[in-house]
Amino acid sequence: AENEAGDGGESSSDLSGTLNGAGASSQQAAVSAWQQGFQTANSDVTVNYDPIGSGGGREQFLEGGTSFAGSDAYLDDDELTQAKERCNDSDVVSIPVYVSPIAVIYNLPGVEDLQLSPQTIGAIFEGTITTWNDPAIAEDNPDAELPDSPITPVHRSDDSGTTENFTEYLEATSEGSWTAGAVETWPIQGGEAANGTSGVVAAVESGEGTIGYADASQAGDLGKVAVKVGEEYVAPTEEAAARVLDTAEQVEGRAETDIALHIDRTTTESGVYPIVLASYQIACQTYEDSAEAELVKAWLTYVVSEDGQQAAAESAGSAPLSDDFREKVQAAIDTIS
Amino acid sequence: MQSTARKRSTPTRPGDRIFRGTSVAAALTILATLAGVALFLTVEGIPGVLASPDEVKHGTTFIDYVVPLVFGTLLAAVLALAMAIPVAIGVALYISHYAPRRLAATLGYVIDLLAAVPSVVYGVWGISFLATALVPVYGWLERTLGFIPLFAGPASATGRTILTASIVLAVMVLPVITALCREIFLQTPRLHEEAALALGATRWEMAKLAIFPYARSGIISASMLGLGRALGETMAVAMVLSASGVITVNLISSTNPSTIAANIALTFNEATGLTVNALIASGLVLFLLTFLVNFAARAIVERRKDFSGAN
Amino acid sequence: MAKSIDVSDLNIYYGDFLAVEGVTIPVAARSVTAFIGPSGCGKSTFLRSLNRMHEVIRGARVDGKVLVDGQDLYADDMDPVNVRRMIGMVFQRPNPFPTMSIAENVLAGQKLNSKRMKKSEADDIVERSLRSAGLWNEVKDRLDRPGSGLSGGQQQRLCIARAIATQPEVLLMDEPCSALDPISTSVIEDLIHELKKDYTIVIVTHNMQQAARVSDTTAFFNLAGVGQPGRLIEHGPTEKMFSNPEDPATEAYIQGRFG
Amino acid sequence: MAKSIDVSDLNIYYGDFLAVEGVTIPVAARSVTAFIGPSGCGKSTFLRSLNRMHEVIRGARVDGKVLVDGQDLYADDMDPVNVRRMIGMVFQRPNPFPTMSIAENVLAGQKLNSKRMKKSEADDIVERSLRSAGLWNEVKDRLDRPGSGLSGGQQQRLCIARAIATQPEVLLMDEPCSALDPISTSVIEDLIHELKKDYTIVIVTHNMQQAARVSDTTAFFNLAGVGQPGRLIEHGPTEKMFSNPEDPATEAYIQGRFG
Amino acid sequence: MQSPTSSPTPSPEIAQSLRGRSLPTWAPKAFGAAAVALALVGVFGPVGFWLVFVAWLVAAVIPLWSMIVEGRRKATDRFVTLLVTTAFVIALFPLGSILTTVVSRGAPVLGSEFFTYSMRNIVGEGGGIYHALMGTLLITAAAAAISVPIGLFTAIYLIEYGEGKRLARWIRFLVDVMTGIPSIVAGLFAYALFVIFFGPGVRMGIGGAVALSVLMIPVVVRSCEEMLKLVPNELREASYALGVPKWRTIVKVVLPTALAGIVTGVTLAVARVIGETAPLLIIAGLTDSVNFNLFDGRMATLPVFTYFSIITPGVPPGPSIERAWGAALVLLIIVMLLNLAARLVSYFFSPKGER
Ligand SMILES: Nc1ncnc2c1ncn2[C@@H]1O[C@H](COP(=O)(O)OP(=O)(O)OP(=O)(O)O)[C@@H](O)[C@H]1O
Ligand SMILES: Nc1ncnc2c1ncn2[C@@H]1O[C@H](COP(=O)(O)OP(=O)(O)OP(=O)(O)O)[C@@H](O)[C@H]1O
Ligand SMILES: [Mg+2]
Ligand SMILES: [Mg+2]
Ligand SMILES: O=P([O-])([O-])[O-]
Repeated sequence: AENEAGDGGESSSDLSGTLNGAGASSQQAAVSAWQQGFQTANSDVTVNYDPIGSGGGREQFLEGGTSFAGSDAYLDDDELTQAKERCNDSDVVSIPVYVSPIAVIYNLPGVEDLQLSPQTIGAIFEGTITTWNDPAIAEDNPDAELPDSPITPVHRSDDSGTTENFTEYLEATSEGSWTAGAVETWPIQGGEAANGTSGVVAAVESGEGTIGYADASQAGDLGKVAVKVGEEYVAPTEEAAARVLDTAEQVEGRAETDIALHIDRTTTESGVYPIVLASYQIACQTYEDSAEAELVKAWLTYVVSEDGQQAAAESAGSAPLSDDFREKVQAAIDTIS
Repeated sequence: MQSTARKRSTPTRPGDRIFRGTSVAAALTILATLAGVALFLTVEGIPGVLASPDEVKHGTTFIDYVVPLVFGTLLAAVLALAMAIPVAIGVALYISHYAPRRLAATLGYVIDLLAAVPSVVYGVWGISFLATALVPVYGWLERTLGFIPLFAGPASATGRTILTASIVLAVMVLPVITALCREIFLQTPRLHEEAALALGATRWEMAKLAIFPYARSGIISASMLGLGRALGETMAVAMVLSASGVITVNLISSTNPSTIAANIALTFNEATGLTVNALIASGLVLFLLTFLVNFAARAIVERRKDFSGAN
Repeated sequence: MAKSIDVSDLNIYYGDFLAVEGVTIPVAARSVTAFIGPSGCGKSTFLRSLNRMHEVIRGARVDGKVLVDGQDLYADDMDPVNVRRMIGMVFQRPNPFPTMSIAENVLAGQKLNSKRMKKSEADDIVERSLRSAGLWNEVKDRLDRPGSGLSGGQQQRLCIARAIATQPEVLLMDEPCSALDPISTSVIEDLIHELKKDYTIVIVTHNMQQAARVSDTTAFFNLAGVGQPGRLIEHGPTEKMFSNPEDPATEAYIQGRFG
Repeated sequence: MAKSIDVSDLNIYYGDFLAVEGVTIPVAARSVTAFIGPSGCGKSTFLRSLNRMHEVIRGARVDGKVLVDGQDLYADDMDPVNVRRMIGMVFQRPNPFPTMSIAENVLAGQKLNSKRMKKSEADDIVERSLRSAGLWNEVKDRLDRPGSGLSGGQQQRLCIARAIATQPEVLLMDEPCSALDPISTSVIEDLIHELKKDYTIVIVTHNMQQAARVSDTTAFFNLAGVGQPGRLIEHGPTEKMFSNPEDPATEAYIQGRFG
Repeated sequence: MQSPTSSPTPSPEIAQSLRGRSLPTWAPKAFGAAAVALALVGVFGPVGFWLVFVAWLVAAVIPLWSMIVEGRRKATDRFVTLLVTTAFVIALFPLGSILTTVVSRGAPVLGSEFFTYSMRNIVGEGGGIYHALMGTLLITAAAAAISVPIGLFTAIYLIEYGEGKRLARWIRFLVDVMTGIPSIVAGLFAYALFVIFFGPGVRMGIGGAVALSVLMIPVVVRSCEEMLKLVPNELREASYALGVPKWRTIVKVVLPTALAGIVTGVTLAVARVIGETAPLLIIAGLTDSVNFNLFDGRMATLPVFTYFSIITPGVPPGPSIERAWGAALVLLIIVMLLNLAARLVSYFFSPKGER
């Protein structure tokens, strides 16, 4: 193709080859941006990423089918054992690379700037609050004119990291109005189901009185709920999402290069938006093929670099990692050989 | 009998032997492929069937898991075929015997195009156009026919119901059935059409006397192809249907049974371990389902084989 | 019941090809008219234009008048279905419906008109028609077997039975006996004699003896040359045509040849 | 070139149905043999068993011997394809190939077997065969038009041309003239006379005069009754058969009837 | 025998029986035209979709009227004509709606860059489908190259050799069963198969072709079988009688006679799989770059490209979604051209004469 033809000559690096990864679809847009940046800098390199889902991505990585995986969740204990084997007895390098706010989106003509408390959100998605002019909603929005129309909650019909993060948030903060726990598969009947982030957005757009949850960057013109954190209402902005990493704790008892985050959903700190999705890229510390190791290392280095994070923020709407955090992550990447 | 025994050992020419051998080999390849698929489904699926509820993500026994899916698959396919077959036969007949000839060729061509639309586009069309357009219709159905369980409601606010999915499926299988039926209708021997007309048959009676009996097995085959597609369609249903694993005959609410194929697509991405096996096992169930349906259809065709149109 | 037919100035086309040109001929009610002439001269084509079967072929058309008891068959408001119901036809090549049994084949036309028929009534029609066509004895034990398993001659007689089962008022027969042995032929000829009492019959035949035996009027068609349209050369009472034709071509055709 | 045929004790079945029983008959080389008999008595069936076309029908089989110049056609090592190349056939119902033009139809025997031919040679064969079948004049201007646009009789002559174009050594004809007018019939009969010099010819006909005119030997088939197999009643020199047959049934059939 | 002269005076009673009592000739035309006009206003005009239903009711007057005037048979015929035409019109609605959607949204994107660029190093606007187009063409061609011979020969086996054989009965049945394999299962199967030979994580264009073949073969077999079945035995007999071996008869008589149908069937089969997403994603994968090698590495295809352009569009989603529609339109155009080619083939090679 035209845009590939001219590539050959002006390579500025000595890296070459093909790097294959697979996994979470949430990262896909960001990966595209990284591919562009990385391949432009290293024109003899091709990076491929199959957005087959986190589960599939981890599985294929563990089987040795891909060099790295994208995943909305870190590896569990079982997987860690398998990973040891896959990585020639070395540890995995597992780093959060993509942090993005999940917005609670709604379509209710005449109502802008909806604000909701976690308890109310939980009750809406649980199906216990069914009309827009419910007192609970009215309490959060004293100024809004709420119609007497039914609420149609929209959730994901496919299993997804977005659902898992959203339900994790509800479980932690709803004070019991959400009862179904933190799960990947939407656990309760009732409401609308839609496939993928874009499906949820489309469903919310096409019906009136709908409310759903989706990656904030894809919400388009839809209203985004400001959720109650502590005593104030926080909208899903990149900055607010980025700040959540500062409040997150690293999960204990894992290898040093395996940076698994426990996000504090119950934070009351001002200006922090707690419904975020953190997506990881998972690689090995050692590879049999040193060229492969080289590539992976260069790739991850770029991904977490300031440039890389900026590119992702621009074209995927993610929250860039803070400088402190990038340093910590880079240390893990540097162990790859 | 002596002569039959002799016939078997009759030498054949090399050309014939090769050609026949190739044909048999092709047939056996299909057998092998199917055996491969069946083997794959069985080997990978059995652990999923046997898995205990706490080993899999859906947290139920396989039977409990798959029954609603089978229900949804059948419901969607039956609805789709019930809508598609009559329309497809009508369209085929229109093109082959009703439309002005010059127009007919073009029309056939245009309908064939429907077969080419990628399922993703059907999915998007289903969500963005069809479902939206049907919302008021579903509202009306709920208000006026709500006493029938099929339309009990509450009507979906976005229109992404199993009925919508079935309509999308019907549109998808329509060209498959139409194209085959049309070719077959066109092949009806002149001789027989004329025989019917000469008896003073109207055009419709001619169709009943000469065309349909002749095309019977073809229509069934075409419908089977359509059924196959309806049962197995993945992406379009996954995108259009607001699915949750329930069993309900309510066609217009937002809580709908899922289908096997769509469910695989929706859950496969994030599935690991035995859950994957369970999904593949559900594929095996679909496979068996197709087996049964076809068995029934075959039985119907075989019954009147003596009267087949060839000759 | 029987109808007379008056054809005037009929041209028959296949697309642009003029197959038959300028035929004018009256066909009397309750008579048998035979069409004779060399192969390809348009006998079948002309016959088919008498019950509007011609227009079934793509691109085929007709111009001129065909009056049946004064009514123009090709008038705008004339329904070909009614025409064909009244004017039955037996084709040159036997064409039983392969998907129907023998009995169903016989009843095919009948069923169109009267939806419900008593079993006994239907059996009756089947037997009567098959007997008239001289096929009853051969097939009475296998009425429910497919019609396609019959010999050529049996198939032809089945088609004749099917055509007369509906009791049309005019019967067009295109070489009905060409596939038949002499015995069956004579059965059919007897049938024609029988039918003549009530019906008008037009028959195409290559068999001069047959024309002489069964027909009251004979019409001779001929081709002026290759690629030329067929024309009606002359027609008249059969006796006169065979003993003392006016046109030398007719004489050559009839006399110079055997049948 | 011509071959003699010796049939002994041939039983012919359609599945379990015995259609023709115990036929024993010699057919001399360079002669014309006519099969006559009522419809459904198995003439076509028997004829088709002479070049192993019978076994093409599902469930159909044969037992007994058919010797051609001493070679059993039904022997284990006999290839039906070779048999059919040697023994050509014209069917009761004309069956030109709809995908082929008139010329291609004539050359079908060669073309389908991928014989390489010069253009001139091919043209030659087309013209010669069509002339022999008496069709040349009618179609010479439209050799590249489809064969299905011809009249019934024209189609039949086309099929005859196709059969003789391959120059088989024996020619089987199943009522070749039933769709033909007297002129074409006489052309075909002349052709048969001509071919007889080199070939062996077997013809099924319902036309007694034709049998009398063209054949050297006549064989009469009859049915004992409905559902019974057909049998060969008698055979002999045509003159004797027509003047003084041995079996009363033959006499009844020939005499009692016209043709 | 002297023939009686025919009577020249028309008798009214005869006129009755010939003509029946029939509707005036203008009636069906007038009502039909009125219905069409109303329907068009309903679809394109401002009045509303319900007019289409009114239009249908207008058209339905004719069979009702006919029932009163012309009797049951004619009325039934007219009613069926109405039904058949209605069926056709019904089919046109989704068709029109989908085509207009795809064309109106896809057409603006089509341009030289769209066809000559891949998506390598492109974020946001620009880029093209060159890589996916090539992938789709290669993989579909490979799938056809695998399926058509296997499918056609199997159909030949079923019709010409297998008559009455148990194997044939089984094959016929199993082919039907095969039509029900969900596309995603076909993909999983192909993946499992290739993993055996190439190890985990394998991605190959040819694997996609194999997966598509699993879906395509039954369609090819079924349609070819039906078409071969319709070839009259007379023609086979005519050929055998000329001393043509069976295989030549099949190749030179049976197949050409059935050609139009076979070509339609194959086109249909190709159309059926060319838009498949799920199996290709699993085994052929996704890439932004061009790959011409079916036997090595990921290959993008139009449906997979379309799917992900819609599902994960990036920010802002506009350009990606536009590209998706463009790709869908291109896919349609490909099939349209294929269809056209098929029609030309069958026009030039199918039975001449009638029709
Ligand atoms: N379907 C057709 N399309 C074009 N021309 C045709 C068609 N059918 C017949 N013809 C031509 O019309 C002319 C008259 O044909 P027709 O079948 O009427 O002859 P016929 O007198 O019945 O001959 P035969 O005695 O052989 O049956 C012939 O030249 C024939 O080739
Ligand atoms: N395909 C078939 N299957 C079963 N029975 C058949 C088949 N063809 C013919 N027969 C039967 O075999 C017997 C002989 O038929 P055949 O066609 O040989 O008669 P025929 O002497 O040629 O008659 P015709 O003069 O009417 O052509 C008949 O009883 C017929 O019904
Ligand atoms: Mg004729
Ligand atoms: Mg016969
Ligand atoms: O990133 P998702 O798993 O929500 O698609």
